[in-house]
Amino acid sequence: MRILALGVVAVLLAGCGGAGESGDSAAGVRNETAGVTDTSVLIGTHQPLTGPAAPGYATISKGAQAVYSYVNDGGGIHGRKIDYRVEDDGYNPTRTVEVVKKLVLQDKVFALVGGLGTPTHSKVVDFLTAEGVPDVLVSSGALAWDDPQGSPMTFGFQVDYTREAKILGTHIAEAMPGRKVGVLHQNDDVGRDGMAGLDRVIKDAIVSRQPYDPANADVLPQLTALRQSGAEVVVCECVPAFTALAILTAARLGYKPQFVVSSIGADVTTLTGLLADFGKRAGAEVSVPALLSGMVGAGYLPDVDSDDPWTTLFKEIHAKYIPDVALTDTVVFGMAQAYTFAQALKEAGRDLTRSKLLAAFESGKLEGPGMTPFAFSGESHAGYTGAYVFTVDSEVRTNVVREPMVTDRGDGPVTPAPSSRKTPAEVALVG
Amino acid sequence: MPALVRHLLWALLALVLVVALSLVIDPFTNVRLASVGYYLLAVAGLTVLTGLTGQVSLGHGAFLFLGAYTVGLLVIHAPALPIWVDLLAAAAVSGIAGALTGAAAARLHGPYLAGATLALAVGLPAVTQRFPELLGGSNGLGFTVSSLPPGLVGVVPTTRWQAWVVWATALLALVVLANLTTGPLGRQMRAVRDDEVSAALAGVRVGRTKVLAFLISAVCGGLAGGLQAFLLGTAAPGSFTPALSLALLAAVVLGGTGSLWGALWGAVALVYLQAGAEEFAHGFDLPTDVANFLPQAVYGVVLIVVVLVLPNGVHGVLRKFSRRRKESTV
Amino acid sequence: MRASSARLLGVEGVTVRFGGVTALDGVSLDVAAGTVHGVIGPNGAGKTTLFNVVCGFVPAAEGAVMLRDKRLRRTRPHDLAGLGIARTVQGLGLFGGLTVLENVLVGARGHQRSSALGALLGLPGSARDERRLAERAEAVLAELDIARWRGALPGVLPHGVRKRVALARALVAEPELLMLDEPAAGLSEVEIEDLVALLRGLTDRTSVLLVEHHMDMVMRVCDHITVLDFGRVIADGPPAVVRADPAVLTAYLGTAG
Amino acid sequence: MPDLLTLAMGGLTNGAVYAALGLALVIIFRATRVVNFAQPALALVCAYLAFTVNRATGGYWLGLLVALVAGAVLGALTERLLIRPLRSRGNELAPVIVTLGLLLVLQAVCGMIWSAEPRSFPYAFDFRGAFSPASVFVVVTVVVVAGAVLLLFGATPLGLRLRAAALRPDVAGLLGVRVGLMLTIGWVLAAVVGALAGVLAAPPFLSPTVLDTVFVYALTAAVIGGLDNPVGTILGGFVLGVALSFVSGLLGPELVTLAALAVLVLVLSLRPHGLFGSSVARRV
Repeated sequence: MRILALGVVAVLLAGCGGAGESGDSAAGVRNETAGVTDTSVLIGTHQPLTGPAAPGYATISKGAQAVYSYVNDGGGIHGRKIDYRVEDDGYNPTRTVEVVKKLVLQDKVFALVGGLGTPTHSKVVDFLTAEGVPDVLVSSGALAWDDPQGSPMTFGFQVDYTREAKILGTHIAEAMPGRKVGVLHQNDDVGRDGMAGLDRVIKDAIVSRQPYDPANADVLPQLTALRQSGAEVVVCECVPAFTALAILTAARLGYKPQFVVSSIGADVTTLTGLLADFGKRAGAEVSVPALLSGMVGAGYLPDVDSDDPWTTLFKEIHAKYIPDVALTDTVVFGMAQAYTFAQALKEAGRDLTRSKLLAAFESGKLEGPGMTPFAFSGESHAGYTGAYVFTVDSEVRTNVVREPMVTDRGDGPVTPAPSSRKTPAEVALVG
Repeated sequence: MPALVRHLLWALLALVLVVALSLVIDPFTNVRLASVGYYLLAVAGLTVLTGLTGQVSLGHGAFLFLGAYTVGLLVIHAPALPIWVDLLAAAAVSGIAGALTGAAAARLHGPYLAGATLALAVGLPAVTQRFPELLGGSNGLGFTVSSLPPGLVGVVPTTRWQAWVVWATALLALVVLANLTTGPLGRQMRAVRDDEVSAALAGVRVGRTKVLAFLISAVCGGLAGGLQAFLLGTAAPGSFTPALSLALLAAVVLGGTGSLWGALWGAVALVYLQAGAEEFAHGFDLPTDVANFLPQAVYGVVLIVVVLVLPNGVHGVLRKFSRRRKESTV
Repeated sequence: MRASSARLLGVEGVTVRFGGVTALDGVSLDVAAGTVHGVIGPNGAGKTTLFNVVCGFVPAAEGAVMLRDKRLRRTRPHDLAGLGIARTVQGLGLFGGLTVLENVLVGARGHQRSSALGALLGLPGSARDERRLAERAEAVLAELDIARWRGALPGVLPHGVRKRVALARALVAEPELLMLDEPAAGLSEVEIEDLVALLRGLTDRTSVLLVEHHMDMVMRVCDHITVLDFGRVIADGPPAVVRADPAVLTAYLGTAG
Repeated sequence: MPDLLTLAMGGLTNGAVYAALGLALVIIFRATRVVNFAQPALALVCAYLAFTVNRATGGYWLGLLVALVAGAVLGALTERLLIRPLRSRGNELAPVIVTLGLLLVLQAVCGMIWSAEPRSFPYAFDFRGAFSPASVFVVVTVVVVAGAVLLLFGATPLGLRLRAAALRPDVAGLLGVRVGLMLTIGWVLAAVVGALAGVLAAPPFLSPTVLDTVFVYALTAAVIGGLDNPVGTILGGFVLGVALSFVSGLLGPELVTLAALAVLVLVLSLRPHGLFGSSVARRV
């Protein structure tokens, strides 16, 4: 009753300090073992399963769930089954905050794994930091996740847009010297950070920068402008649907630039699926091989077409757990992410705590599906540090034209990545 | 008892109930409780516009957008201001926008007004793309609002405090709305809704009444948006889609058009229908695509059924029920 | 016959054209204060147009409308109440979602003193104001003998009661000029008797200008009658004079037959 | 200097789709004074059915036919099951909410069946070139269909009965017009036009939310043109399509929605019932 009265009075007075001044985050006792039992560990994520961003992204969690099922069927990690809770945020930041608060405060997840999207995830980083919840392998290439001082709980996953663009820019400068370059970019950090990377390498070659809005599927005006600028190379900092739209729209205009596509939009399997129907009806000139062959793309995970041992493993898991979902780069993304997390759980040891999980990430021992190393250390929380460059041949198979390269997000050089990687057998999560 | 005193007592009683409730529920349920609070305010404001004055707005999310960004910008750029000043600013900004919208919309009727307000909901958030430096582009603004008085740090959990602030603000605004609905202004608004010409002949300034309704409901919307920003620490264009505006309107009808009690049921439905449907959908072993879209389908079905079966919304049913009980006891 | 003193309303040579049709053609009439003035005429004679000109809904191409000695220009509907004019309309225009009492209270709008802000904040002045208006409305309801319906919605009431509600809503404004559009339409003989008595009882507070088809009722209730036909005044004077005018008879027989 | 001709042609093709969906809205609005917010979802279901048939048969025209038939059935069902019970309600909001509910349900059903992933949807003809056969097909089809609808309303006995049932149901009923049937036919007609719009709007990629923006612009076009005026709506659709294409190409794609809002505010502040809408004189 006293608390009740206190509450009412406090609310009525409501005299308080500046709303924007930090300081009141009452650091409660951190629960080091939330969500952990002897036989299970509960983790959560937020994904756009419905709404405008669902196309293209809704299958990530399917791939991740398949890997967790695979791990659980093999006995789990240190005897703990991974319980993976996916919350739909519809790519709406308000709902992201709500569902993450639910995961943390009500479900009491051990960690948040692979939360998707920059506008969405950026709104929960401070909350997760304050609550002491590990926030690992964020599904976004924004630069913000790499801030060990400000956001010690947060770790990136995919190569950031700037690093990747530097590598693509280097490839353009060396393989296509003197050509005029146009950029089609999404009007958010995907485009902004990507252009920052390009500008470090090929600023002078860029003749036109055209933003597109993901809510507006008509990119004819942008492609028209790129054609008019005389761009012979078009760098696409786009999601897969807009890569496909750009390619189709260029075909519509009879414009034949060299497309160079960043990794998020260069999922050849997805692009093939999207473009498959047009050749069937309108002839060989707009068949998938005609539209895609010659396209240059970047990647940092093993290609679905390759005979990489990781691909072999993922294909096995896919066939066993989600055979009705097409095996795209997006699904592989979810699988690689889940595998990396499981590996970190193993590294953290039998007596699992949040601190130990963070230590496992910072240990630098995580090495796995990706073609380049993670930057993870005490000083950096950035994810993959580089990418490889591939082209698509006339049979729509990918051929690596530039072996994995690594770089930083500043002015550092682009250098070859170390060639050794752990194989699934060496990681040996199961069995 | 004068209306004002009566309404203030009701609000105080409600606040005591909310505080009591907040003490027995877990921190996350407190977030939900606070969400009901700001949605209640938004829906109540819209019910003044749509229920009392008969102006159908499909763009009310635009005012929440303005309120949220006002609070966000002030928290970031003027951190020394206390939260209640930020909220007042949010109310003022959206109020001005509401008056302008109302003035532009006063001559519009029915679907023309609906179309124009829908365009507002679609168009306004695009402003963030035009000024990415200030408004954060499509990422929007992220910030942390600290408002816990120093004496309560460590005593009251943050989410509980947030629930108190949200509800105190919402209830204060609801007192004004209750004065409005039961007083001469509400009467004139309903007169305008029923017959504009007769209302004008009786001396009611029809245009001014409509603009006033827009202003009041926009102030409520802006405050609700500001409270949302206060609660969740975010203001981003992706949160203020037309879907939000349509959901608010649906909540008005679900609860019972034109009634503040109805606004409460509508707000509860907004928060819990979605959450409940999600729990429900994932409780079964459904194919992923079906489970993902089931909540949306459930929401749609509920809307249709309520309109077809309960023409006066949830509040209409409760009122009928309570009246019948009263009659049977007499 | 009451001594018709000052002129309250003057219509001076008003002409109204809709496209090529001349709806009113140089119409003039004077409504004296404290009288009941009837406007009659066959269908399409221009009676409702005349009402609409007085209310400012329809602009006059020529001529003027004078209230006392002030010329009325471009009146907007909500200004009428402020000028001391109250008007009922043919469809009654009752507010279906408001109770009878609330309908009448809306009519008392012009006598409200407190501001919108006061009403929003529920200030004491506003509450006093509201009580005062309620008393006034109750008095009118009692006078028209419809007080027992105060809590009902108009939709459930008999037609006669609804007409009284509309009349009450106009009367509560305490207008100088009460304009009634076909007040007797749809009423029974008994109800018409009551209406006549009621209207005669009003002349100490207000003047009445009415448009009506029911000839017998008009003859009994009016002090003065203006007859329109094809937009022109064909007769004007006390009932006895108008009744005897052959032009009036021709107009009615001509169009009726 | 941007390629204005290409922008104009692209805008014209988009505008044709806005016009067609707007026409569907107008047909229903004239008949029942209801803005059918479920229109994009009805069209979406039809487009997905066409997609499925296309996939199964490899052809285009059978899919289109299936979509049109499905549109007719859905239109009739919607009117009979959801709209008719509200006719006597006299509540402006009820049909808005019911059609919104239907929008949510149908969109969700499409997501359940076909998933949220985008599916490629073919063009009717070769889509390459500024005046590609596919674009010409879209524009010509919409113009022809609009003409046919106008002719139907203006010059046939059925059209007369449709108009009578819409404008004066009481009188029409007395004169032997089956008002209920006429209203159903109006919805069927509108849903078929909407299905056509859906199939025309679907290429190149179909996903559950793909028609949302199309619907917003279709409604904008209808409001600009006048909701009870088919010709105005069709003109509004084409003008809006071209204008937005220019805005996107000349000023930037982020301004497109703001530009639509600006056009709407400008038009409505001058003409509250749209450019060609009739304002029914209010009874005094």
